[in-house]
Amino acid sequence: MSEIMKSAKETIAERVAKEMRNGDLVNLGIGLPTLVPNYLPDGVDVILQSENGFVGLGPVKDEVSKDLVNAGGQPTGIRPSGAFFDSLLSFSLIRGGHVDVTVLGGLEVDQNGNLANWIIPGKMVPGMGGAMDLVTGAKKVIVAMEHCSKKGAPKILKECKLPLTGKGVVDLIVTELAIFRVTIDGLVLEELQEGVELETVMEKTEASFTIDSNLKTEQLN
Amino acid sequence: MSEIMKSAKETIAERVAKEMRNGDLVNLGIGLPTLVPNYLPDGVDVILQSENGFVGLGPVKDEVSKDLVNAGGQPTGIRPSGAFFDSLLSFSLIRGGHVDVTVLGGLEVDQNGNLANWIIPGKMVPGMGGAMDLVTGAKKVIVAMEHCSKKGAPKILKECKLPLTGKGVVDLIVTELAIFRVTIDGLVLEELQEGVELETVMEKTEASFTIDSNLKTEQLN
Amino acid sequence: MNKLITIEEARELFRDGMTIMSGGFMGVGTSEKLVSAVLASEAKDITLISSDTSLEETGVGPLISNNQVKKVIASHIGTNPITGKKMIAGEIDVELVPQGTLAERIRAGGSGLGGVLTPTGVGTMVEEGKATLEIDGKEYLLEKPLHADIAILKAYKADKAGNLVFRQSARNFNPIMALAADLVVVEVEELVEVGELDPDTVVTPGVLVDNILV
Amino acid sequence: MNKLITIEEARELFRDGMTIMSGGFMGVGTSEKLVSAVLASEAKDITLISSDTSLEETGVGPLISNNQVKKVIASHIGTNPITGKKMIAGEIDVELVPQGTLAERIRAGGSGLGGVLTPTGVGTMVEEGKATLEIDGKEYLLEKPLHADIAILKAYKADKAGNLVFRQSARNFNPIMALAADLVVVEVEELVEVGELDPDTVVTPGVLVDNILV
Repeated sequence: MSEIMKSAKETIAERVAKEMRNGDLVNLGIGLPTLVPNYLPDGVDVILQSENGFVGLGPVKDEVSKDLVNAGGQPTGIRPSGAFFDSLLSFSLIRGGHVDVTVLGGLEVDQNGNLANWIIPGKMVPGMGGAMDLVTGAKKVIVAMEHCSKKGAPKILKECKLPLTGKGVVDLIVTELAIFRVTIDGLVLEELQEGVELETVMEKTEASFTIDSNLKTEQLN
Repeated sequence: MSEIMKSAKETIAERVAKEMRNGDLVNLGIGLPTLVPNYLPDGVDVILQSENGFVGLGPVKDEVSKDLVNAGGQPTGIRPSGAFFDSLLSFSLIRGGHVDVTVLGGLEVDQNGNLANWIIPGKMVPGMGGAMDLVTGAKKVIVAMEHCSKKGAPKILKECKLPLTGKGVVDLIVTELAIFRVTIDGLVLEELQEGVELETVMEKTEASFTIDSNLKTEQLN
Repeated sequence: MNKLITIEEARELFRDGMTIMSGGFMGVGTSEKLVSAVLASEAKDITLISSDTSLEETGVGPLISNNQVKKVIASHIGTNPITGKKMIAGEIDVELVPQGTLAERIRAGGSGLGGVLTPTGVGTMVEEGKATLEIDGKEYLLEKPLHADIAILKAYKADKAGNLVFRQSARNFNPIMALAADLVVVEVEELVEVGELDPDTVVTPGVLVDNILV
Repeated sequence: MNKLITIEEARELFRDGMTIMSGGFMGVGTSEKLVSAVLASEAKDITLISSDTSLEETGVGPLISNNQVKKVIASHIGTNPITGKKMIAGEIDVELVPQGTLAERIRAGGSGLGGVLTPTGVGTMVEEGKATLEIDGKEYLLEKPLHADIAILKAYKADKAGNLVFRQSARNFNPIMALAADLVVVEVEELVEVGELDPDTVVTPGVLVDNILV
């Protein structure tokens, strides 16, 4: 794929894919996160969970089954190594720390690792579905989102204004501009996406952050 | 079976069997309670639970399976209508009020419906197994035991002296002499076993009890 | 005991003010026939417990449109715009529950537990009005059990004793709800004789099932 | 990923001071091979979590006789007289837990819950030292989660991805313990290729299983 043609979403998904380790049990939110499997490095295969009741999410094979949908309600498939279970075991896997990575979109993230992505008061309320359990229980929570809102407003804030999905739950933020790690001391800028300048990230990020000492110096100029 | 030949245990089991209704889910303790199914009235069939993980306990068929034992660890069988499950669902059935009747032996029962049947301090400690869950969760708890200890001491007491299995859990006490119902006002003598005189029951029962107004007058003489 | 009922008999089961649990996730694993029986019953003021309110025309969606529901307890209502509109208009009370917590609350209600101690929702709106407990240095919400008058479920196969097996992702909340209602009614795609299901593969034991609708 | 291990590799998994959960009820559904691996490892000061301590010569019984266990958490020890003798002699600490509570505590430990709120044991010795909560007028004990370093399990069949099915009453605590240990090792009677188990009949998904011993 040509770098020039790559959209923000593709850039984000590709970078998130590098966080996966072979054999990880992974739960992907609806939308952008579902692009991640397209970019898995060679030799890395992950097991996808669908929180409505199975592991081994895969492409639809042969024919569509009315009883087999993903967590978005869309027809899907299951790998031969997969297994079905009820919602209870599904969330035991999630809350019990058996899910290695979850990748979710975000409306807002803040420097304390708080995430807001389930409700905009005054507008329609979709509900949190499984998102609150996922951010609470998964071993690693990656927020994969565009750096700013459609109106250009920063989404990485000093403090979330929207109602939270989880408090202090985020481990990594991946945008088309940069990658931030959340630590107990706050946000650390770990990486700039290719061709992005530090100045741009500083301008478009409301949150305070420190810069990782390993950030390549050529990236900083 | 000749009435003359009937042992105390048989008398008790036969009377307990009359408490069962067709289709009841029943859990029977080890020992005397396991005799109950032999005396089910015509037209009454019950489903037996084995708390180690199935419903539909039945006699061994054809051949013994190493993987199929009852809650006493003895080889057993399962009816065609039975189902296996894990210990978790087994105790959800028990604690969740899905078991209609449990029948357990007793070391001591008292007039407040307390039951002691799992430990004698200073002697060996077997452990409570599933008994505490059963007396807490089953809809109806029947204690089926001989009226007095082997030494002739009353087992139906004003207050249990042994450590309790459950507090205020007993619904019915069936002995070879009498049947007591436990109410919020205390014990009610509901029935005398055939040929037993009230005097005998009063003599061999330490607990206070009232006499049910329906107790047949001929029984009282 | 004969557990089989007709659709006409099913209609007679529903009353005004009942709490009804329905299995299914976005309509998959929801009994269409039993939803139609609730519609036909014209029971009002229902409290509906379900993963979501599906789409307008699928799953439990029609119950919302038909003005039979006064309260919804669910993890997601966004796919059925009618639910949101009625909520904003004050016609339906919506209690949003994280999906895993919903499953646990139903299980607690059916398993004799006093509640659920979950870390999910700590520090969020979900915490409001609830007791929190610190246990070994970590904070948990005390979430209360849920129980229903009737559970309307969907299974793939049942034998005449009510033993159930499910198919693929249509299992979801169905087996949990079988524990947590006074009356459990199941629509099945296929009814078989007792002895045709392997007791090792039964997911919900027949002792939990009161009525079967084919 | 290859999950298969040899009995020699299994022996290397055990260390002094570990907490080990073992599936099984009176030895039925207990892995004899993995028990023998623990024996061969000579690991000491083990905390053993199990339904019971079986008989002297079956299930986890030999671990008791071999002086490897410093603490037992179980619902029943009466069928193995060695456990009782060692308890009275002060050589083994025994924590007796109602069987249903034991199952729930293990599940809580494997499901991220802060504890279990159970009515079982209220007003008995089991209540001693525990917090009680009154919820909607009824009293419950707060029972803490259990978690282990290793779970040694027994299943009937596994595929190479670790998906498990169990047979008859040998299922018991095995699927619950698969949730609640850092390392989950399973002895199976039969190993099949991926694709040979129907995903609808799998009881324990392979994602919970680390190692398989045939």
